[in-house]
Amino acid sequence: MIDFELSDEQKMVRDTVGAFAREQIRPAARQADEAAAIPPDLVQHAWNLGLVRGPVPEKLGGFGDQRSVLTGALAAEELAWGDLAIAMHVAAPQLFAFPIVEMGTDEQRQRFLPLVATDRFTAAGAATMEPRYDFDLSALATTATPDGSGFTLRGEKCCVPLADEARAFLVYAREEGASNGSAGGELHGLQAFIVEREASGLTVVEREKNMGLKALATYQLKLDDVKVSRDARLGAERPADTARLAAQSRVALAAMAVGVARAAFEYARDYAKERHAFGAPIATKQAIAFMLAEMALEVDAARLLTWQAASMLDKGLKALKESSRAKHYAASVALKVTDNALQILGGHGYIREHPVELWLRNARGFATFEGLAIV
Amino acid sequence: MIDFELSDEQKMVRDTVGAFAREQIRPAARQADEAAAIPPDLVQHAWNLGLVRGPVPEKLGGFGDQRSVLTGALAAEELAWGDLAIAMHVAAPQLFAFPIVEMGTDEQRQRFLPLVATDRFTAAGAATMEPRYDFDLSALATTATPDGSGFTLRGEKCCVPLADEARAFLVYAREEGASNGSAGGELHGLQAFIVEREASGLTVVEREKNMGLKALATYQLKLDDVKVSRDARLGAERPADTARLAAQSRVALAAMAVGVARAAFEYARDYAKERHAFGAPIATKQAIAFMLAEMALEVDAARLLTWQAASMLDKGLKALKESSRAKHYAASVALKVTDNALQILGGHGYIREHPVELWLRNARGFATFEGLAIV
Amino acid sequence: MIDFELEPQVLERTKFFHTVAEHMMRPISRQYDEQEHEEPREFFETIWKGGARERQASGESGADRKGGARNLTTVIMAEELCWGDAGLFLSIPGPGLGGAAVAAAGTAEQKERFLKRFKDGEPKWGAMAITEPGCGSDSAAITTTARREGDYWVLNGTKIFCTAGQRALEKSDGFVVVWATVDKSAGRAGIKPFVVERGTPGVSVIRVESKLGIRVSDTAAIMLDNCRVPLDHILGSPKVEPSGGFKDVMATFDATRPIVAAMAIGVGRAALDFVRDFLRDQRLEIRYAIAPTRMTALERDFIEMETELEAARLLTWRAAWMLDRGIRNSLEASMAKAKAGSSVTRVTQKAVEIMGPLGYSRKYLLEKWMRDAKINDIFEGTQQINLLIVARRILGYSSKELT
Amino acid sequence: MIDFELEPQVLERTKFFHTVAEHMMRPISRQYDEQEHEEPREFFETIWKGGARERQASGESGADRKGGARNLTTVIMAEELCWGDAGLFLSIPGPGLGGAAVAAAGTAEQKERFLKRFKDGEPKWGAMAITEPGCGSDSAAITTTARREGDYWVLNGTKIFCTAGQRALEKSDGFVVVWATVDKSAGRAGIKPFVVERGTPGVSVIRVESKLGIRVSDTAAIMLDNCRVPLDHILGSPKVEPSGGFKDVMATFDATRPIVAAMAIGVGRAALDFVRDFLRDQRLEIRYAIAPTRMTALERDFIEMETELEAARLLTWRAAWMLDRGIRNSLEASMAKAKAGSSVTRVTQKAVEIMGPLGYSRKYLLEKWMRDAKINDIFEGTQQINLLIVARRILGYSSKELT
Repeated sequence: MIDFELSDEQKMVRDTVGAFAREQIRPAARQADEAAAIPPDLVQHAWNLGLVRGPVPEKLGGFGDQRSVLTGALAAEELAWGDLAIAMHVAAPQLFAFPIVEMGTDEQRQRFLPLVATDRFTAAGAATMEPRYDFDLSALATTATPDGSGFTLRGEKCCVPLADEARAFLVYAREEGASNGSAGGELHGLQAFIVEREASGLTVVEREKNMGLKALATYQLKLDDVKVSRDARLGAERPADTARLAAQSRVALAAMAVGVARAAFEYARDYAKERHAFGAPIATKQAIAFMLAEMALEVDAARLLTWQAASMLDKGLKALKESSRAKHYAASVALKVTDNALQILGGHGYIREHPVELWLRNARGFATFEGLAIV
Repeated sequence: MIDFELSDEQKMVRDTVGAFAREQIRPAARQADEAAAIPPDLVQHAWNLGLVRGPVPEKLGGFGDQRSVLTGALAAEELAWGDLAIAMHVAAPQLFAFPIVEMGTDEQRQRFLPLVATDRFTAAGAATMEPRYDFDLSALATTATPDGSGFTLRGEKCCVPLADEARAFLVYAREEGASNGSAGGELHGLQAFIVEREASGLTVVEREKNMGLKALATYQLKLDDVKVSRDARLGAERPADTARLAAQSRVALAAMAVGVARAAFEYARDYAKERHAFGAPIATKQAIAFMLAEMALEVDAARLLTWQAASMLDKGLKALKESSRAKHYAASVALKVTDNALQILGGHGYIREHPVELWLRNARGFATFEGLAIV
Repeated sequence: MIDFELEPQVLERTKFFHTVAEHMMRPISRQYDEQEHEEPREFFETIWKGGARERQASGESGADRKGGARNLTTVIMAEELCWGDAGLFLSIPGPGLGGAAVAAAGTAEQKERFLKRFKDGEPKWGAMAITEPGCGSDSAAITTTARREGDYWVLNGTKIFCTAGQRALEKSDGFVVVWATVDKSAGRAGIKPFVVERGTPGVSVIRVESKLGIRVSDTAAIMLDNCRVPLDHILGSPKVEPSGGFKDVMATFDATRPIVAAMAIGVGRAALDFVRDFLRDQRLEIRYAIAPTRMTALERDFIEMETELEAARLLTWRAAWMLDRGIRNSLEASMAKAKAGSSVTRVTQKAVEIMGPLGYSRKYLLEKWMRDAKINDIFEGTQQINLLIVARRILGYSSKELT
Repeated sequence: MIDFELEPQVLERTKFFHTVAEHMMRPISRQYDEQEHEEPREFFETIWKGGARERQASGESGADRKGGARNLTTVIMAEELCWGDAGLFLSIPGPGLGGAAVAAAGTAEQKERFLKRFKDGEPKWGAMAITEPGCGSDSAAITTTARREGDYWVLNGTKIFCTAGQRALEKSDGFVVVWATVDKSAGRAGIKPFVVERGTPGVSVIRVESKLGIRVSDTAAIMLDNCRVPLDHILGSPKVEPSGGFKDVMATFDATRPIVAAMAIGVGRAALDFVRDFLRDQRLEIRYAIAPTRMTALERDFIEMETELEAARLLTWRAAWMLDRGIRNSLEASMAKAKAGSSVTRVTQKAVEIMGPLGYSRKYLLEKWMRDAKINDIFEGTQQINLLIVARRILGYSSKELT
């Protein structure tokens, strides 16, 4: 039945994470970007919200919460409203934990979930993207070749969060020989492999420098004939539904894009009401007011598309189409809104005294990001 | 040397055709659209401007003018400013005559140019488009198969102007066996064939009904094994440079799109200055004023791109890229500007009392049109 | 809890409306587009007979009835029927916007008196007349006057863009709700709605417009020349109060804008379905999951179009849902209307482009849908008016602070 | 006669500037982006030594010299050099906007006195200070005051967004032209330009901004605290006349807006060249001649980007050509600036998207160009201000009628 109202629990999550974003993340964002580092205390405080540990079963150290993609999306929007780099840093371990919670074998859960089910922030993540202009989840260049005892992984990855500190990754690769569609559904042969930091052939290359996300430590990864056992494949004998994981990740990114866009919209709106030109607030000029109206409307539109995909995933439905379009839409809204916000601030938007230019740099990445968040 | 000034002769052509468009075409446009017919007198008056006969050699009945694509583009913009359907009707014989002037053999010129070098309007045209969603000049479905004595033409054409009255057409087809690029350059194997109305296997199917261009009589054409002689190929043994013809046609269409857009911009501008709402002309509202500013700017931009391609063609340079992009750009400007003009008129734009809705219907075709004009 | 799935009963109704759209509207769509001022009598009769239940329900305004999903159901119905034909949808006999005005501004007695005609008998239409030749979006500038003279209100003025005006006044025992000012010096507060019934002396239809699209819908210009209506035909109180009269128009908009948005979406969906089916016949399936860098231009266009439409739909559903919940939705209704109007204009224009010569041809309905779609960006407040409303609300500005 | 080909001499100069861009600017581009407040001294020295001729020429304003192709050559140079690095281009020592103001508003004697320093010696910068913390596009709202006191003008106020301000006042024997009001009650007419040289008592650079892009360019905030400048440092007449002072700023804009447009185009072209070369390495050639329906999304994007840029370039050339011909070009200059600023913002943002993770990486300059590009949509009049100017001109409205 059509309903647009959050549950009480969801409102609570949104408000709690929102307060944290407002009080702790936002004030730290500019400095984190300039220093390319996030204060460990802040990361620990975020960890204490329990977002990562939440869905891990209690017996493995977690809280055994029922996981909801929609609730996750609410939290992701709030975190990203605070700052995208910090949001992605604190959420990176989810990239590793949640797929194992949902699709891992019992053995995989028992072995790997305790890693992240602790009360200290623990780095972990996933290696999804590849350093190619036409990087595409449905046509990965990284391959997993079945051999006698397991798989050999070959390829290059980029934008792997926290790789230097992480003890283990999920590495996404195209499984050779997997018939199209049989594994990964529409994402031909896409599979995930649990690879530990010490695996032979795995190299964490130098930290990346990107236009945005400067505070988030991401790395290139090289996989030179990395051998993993048959059990390392997520789900082992029962190949994981990676199309569902991709959909979850796209929902998360869409929600974060909404968060960034909302931040920029609100900032520009407030600025436009304060800033006077030609004797009146610039917000009283139709050119500015209409721009703001469209920004507001598009933020809402992107959020609803995101919620739609999230709600479908929560019902166990396929939502690769819905999540993909939500992500594309939210990515372009984030770019447009941050760019317009900068435009409304004019010269003040162009200098680093205001946060808007940082949001524009971060927002530009969404069209490209894949697998940098999962909820 | 960079120069943005028209020659005196070009100014004269623009002003003469412009006056004709203002005084005779524009007043007849609405009625022509509703009646799906153009008054023959008007067509004859347009013919008397000499645009078609101009470049035909004097000894064949023409005026022997030096042809200029740029001057032609100026005339095309003015005619289309008056009305697109009428413009295309009066210019249709150019589609037949100009390629023969420029690329026909002596024999082809002597045989076919006198047809149009008369002082009465004479229908002739070209069959270029095909009734397929993905119609593309570089991949025509209509074929010309060489046989012993000539070629066999097979296929279906659409949007053929004046086909019912025309005594001969240029039919564009993909010549089978022509090596890629050897004929037609970037438009693989594209060649033009002179086909007379009586040719066996040629059927003029019923008159088309389109969203716009209602006053222009266009037809579907069927070519069922139409046999033509070797001499029927434009240029005969020396295949015509059809890429150049396509470029000329794209320049013409771009110029016409500019004409339609300019008409809509001017109308909306004047309306916005006249129409009052909330106590002032609506043009004093930034939302409207900025829309008009962008319309003005884009009309100029599209025109300059068109002139650039035209000027290159006049210098004998290749300009397929430049003319194609000018046409795409002008087509999208025409749509955007006519749509915005309608929006500025609001409800008044939606009713057929004002010409704006007609311009929108006509403008929507440009993205699809090919070979409906040549200058 | 957030949910975007229709409940089974609504889904069932949706299917019913879809059948009506497909089998009663689509087959006559082209005919009444080409023969603009002819009347689809058979369609009117059939739909009138089948629609008693809806007409009864629509005798109550959207804001009136809390709970339930009446507004949501209405927008879903509007989408389905406009998937069929937006012009025919606008022509369906019934109380229409005039009825909505009676329901919003009238007393219980007036509702009963004016609306009961829609329960049975021959097809009848209700219409609303606000716009004037000199005032479009600026409804407060209405110059039509209502002067009290004994037992009558005497109306003078000209109204245009009155949907179903001719059908209400000349083709059935219907009425038009005419907005007129009883006191020019009072501005908006002086504007009041009057029920002008068929046969009222002094009212006449002076023109039925020829239009770009929705041609079967009757768009009338009406003259009021010393038109005398009984005193009890003024809806609500005749007193001029600061918070009076005009607020009711606005309340009507809160309920009708989501419907117009839904109409737009129905037309847009018709275009998209057509393109999708056509491409499928060419064995072209849209690949949603791949990276946009690797898509064809056509795929990306199609996905963008579909997403625009879905975004507009969700905004529309939200606005209707709020109304059902009794939550003030002016902001969200204007958001939905602005988004749907502009999206569907773009989507249908793009669909025509994608289909090349076939898109441009009147052999298919696609070109008609492009023409029909554009009205949604104009009526019930243009794109610009709706953005202005959104802007005022998000900025907290009054209509004087942001003009 | 209409012609879009550069004449051989200009083409030759273009090639020269391209060499400078490629071999002197590109190699240090990343370094001075990352090390924001460091000075590329070697670049300054080299370009100063090579640029005497240009500096001399630029001692005369665009509108001054009729005939020839000076403005056209300037925009072509600006495009080439900004293809190299827009930040470095803005940093090139020379009279700059301050010099342009002297040339536009100063007497012959003042031109000689203030501009001769650029002929030789060490690198020097001229700068212009209009914007204030409380006034952006609304230059007429300037609050910095100039009060006459004996043999001095005493200036008080704060200026921001002063390009090359620190280099003019602290790093060389340069000057800043400060716009201040001598009579607040006179509005625009009271605003006058004053030459403030290095070492003038009371002037100080209070901040050099950290920016999104063009980081090597010095954007200074300047404080004037009872800053005393000699009487003959006011440019032109000190009399407050209705047609005075401000007209000179506007005349300057007519000449500088095409240059800023050309800067934008240079940055955009850099991005497009990068993408084209990259795709070519992947053996992807753009098919211009085929129907858009059959293109890949990437092809269509690329063609659209290229066309946008070419359209902006032609508008820019036209505005510069008009100036060379002595034709009033305010409308066309604002058209060019508005179009170039917005196009290049979109083009560079799209280029980053097309290149995926490579576009986002600081391994390549592409992401920098996106950051650099955006300034062109803001300075020398934002997008909005330029559209407002275009709108006023096409509608025939004054700045009071269309605000």
